[in-house]
Amino acid sequence: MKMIDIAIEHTGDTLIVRLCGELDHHQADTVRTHMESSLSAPHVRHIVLNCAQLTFMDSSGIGVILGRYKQIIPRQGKLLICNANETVHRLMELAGLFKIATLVKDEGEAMQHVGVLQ
Amino acid sequence: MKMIDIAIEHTGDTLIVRLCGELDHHQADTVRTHMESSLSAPHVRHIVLNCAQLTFMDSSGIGVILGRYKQIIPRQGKLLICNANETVHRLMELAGLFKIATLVKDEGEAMQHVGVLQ
Amino acid sequence: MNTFTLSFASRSENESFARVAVSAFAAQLDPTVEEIREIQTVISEAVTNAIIHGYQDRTDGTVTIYGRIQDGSLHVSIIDFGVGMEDVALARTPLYTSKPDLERSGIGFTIMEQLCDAIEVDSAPGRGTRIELCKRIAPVMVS
Amino acid sequence: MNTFTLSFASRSENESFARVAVSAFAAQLDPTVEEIREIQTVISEAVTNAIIHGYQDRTDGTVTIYGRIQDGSLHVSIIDFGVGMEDVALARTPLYTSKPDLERSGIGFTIMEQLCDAIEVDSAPGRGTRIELCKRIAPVMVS
Ligand SMILES: Nc1ncnc2c1ncn2[C@@H]1O[C@H](COP(=O)(O)OP(=O)(O)O)[C@@H](O)[C@H]1O
Ligand SMILES: Nc1ncnc2c1ncn2[C@@H]1O[C@H](COP(=O)(O)OP(=O)(O)O)[C@@H](O)[C@H]1O
Repeated sequence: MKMIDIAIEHTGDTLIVRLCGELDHHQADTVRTHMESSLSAPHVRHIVLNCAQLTFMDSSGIGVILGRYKQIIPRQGKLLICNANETVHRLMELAGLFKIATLVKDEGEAMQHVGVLQ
Repeated sequence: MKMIDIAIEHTGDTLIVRLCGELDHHQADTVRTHMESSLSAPHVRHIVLNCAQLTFMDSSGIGVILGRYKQIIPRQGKLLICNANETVHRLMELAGLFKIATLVKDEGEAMQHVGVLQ
Repeated sequence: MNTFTLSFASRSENESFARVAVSAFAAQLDPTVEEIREIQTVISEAVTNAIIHGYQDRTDGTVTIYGRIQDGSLHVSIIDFGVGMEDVALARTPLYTSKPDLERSGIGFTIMEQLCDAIEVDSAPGRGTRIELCKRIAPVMVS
Repeated sequence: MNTFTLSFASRSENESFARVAVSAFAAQLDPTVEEIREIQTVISEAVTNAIIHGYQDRTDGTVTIYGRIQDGSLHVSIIDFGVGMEDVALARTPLYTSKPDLERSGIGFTIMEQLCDAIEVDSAPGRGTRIELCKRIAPVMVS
């Protein structure tokens, strides 16, 4: 039962993570493992989370995102999020995620942001 | 819970019936009622069933189709069926529907058939 | 081995609920779109029969579905405590229906037989009916 | 009034099964896409909690969901017979989690409260937990 697909692209010091499918507790480990292995590259600082294809997420997904955010704090990294559907966006808001993450329109705007941060 | 939409177009002596959604026992009455009211026009002879948008059908749907076919037999009417998905097509085959109905590629081919029948 | 039990009121609006629920359970076997539709079709046939034949369209009956996944197969039992059947062999005859007035086509059992790998029917007049279906999805795993 | 009961093994692969099943039942209320997603979210929270907190990730427990539709509202109870809670008020505190090591965010209850119209929590240590959620979909009908 493959409910989630994760595509990770490395661009300079930034990871672009595209989630496709449903991110719940059952899928959380898969996402964590994939992202952690990409974060093991020491030059990676920023994470762009593209949620355009993320049809479902619950608080287990919030936990995974916060966990990865904690990994980039010591690197002065930024977390940028784009294209979440209405329900996922509302969940992120409820979780206070936008207090630590930057909401951007799309990957392009995200890359402008991290470009400025260099 | 609107699981099915029915669009019926009258063209000469032919009804083009486009089913969209799921046709099960719960929805059978709706489809029957709509088709019967269109068949009450005495000049209607042929039925073209376009199943392109029919995502699901079970044997209750077969019953509704056979019931309407019986209504057009006295009028020397033809039943033509197109664009059923694999499972719906298989069901129609199991039911022996293609012994009485003509399988056509699309509405265009169906209209050619009934044109020839005039 | 994963299992579930689902019981619901014998109302026709639950036919779609039942088939979606069972196919969501079967999703664990990673079925193709075609297999999902086949599962939905056979569940729809069995649940519809429980409602219109077993409970004669009464809405105060209960339909129960047991499901389990074992060795790459989906096993499902659909149970009603309705009128039951006198003659199961007759009921399973292609095109036989006891309700032609309701525009039944009499091919519910034929569809279940064709789209499943095994079917068992257990029924007693006045007591109800149990249909057991087995559909293989993944190749059988040697354990 | 339409009702169902669904019981399943406390396995994480049943989280998606449970939320799809409940939202398929709720489809009778003709919810918006957004409302369907909200229903799926709260069911996912409650079922996940039953599995990881109630049964501590043991897979031999049973999670039971009762659902009913009444006056345009979906009423759902999610029940486990797991460890239960000492202090429900503490558990419901936003950001509180007893399992930070599992990367839990502690906002499951907050989400259920925000996306539902009513929530009741009934729990006893060693006995289990029952969460009752109510979500209005259609405007209340005067009957
Ligand atoms: N659950 C049931 N309880 C009682 N009778 C049943 C049940 N299921 C099937 N039957 C009997 O078997 C017959 C054949 O069923 P089926 O092949 O599904 O065709 P149909 O539903 O179109 O009648 C029904 O007409 C009915 O008499
Ligand atoms: N079904 C349950 N059984 C036992 N404890 C529970 C249950 N549901 C919730 N809890 C307790 O309530 C706390 C808060 O739950 P929640 O807000 O969903 O956050 P999280 O699941 O992220 O920990 C949990 O950490 C747990 O201690």
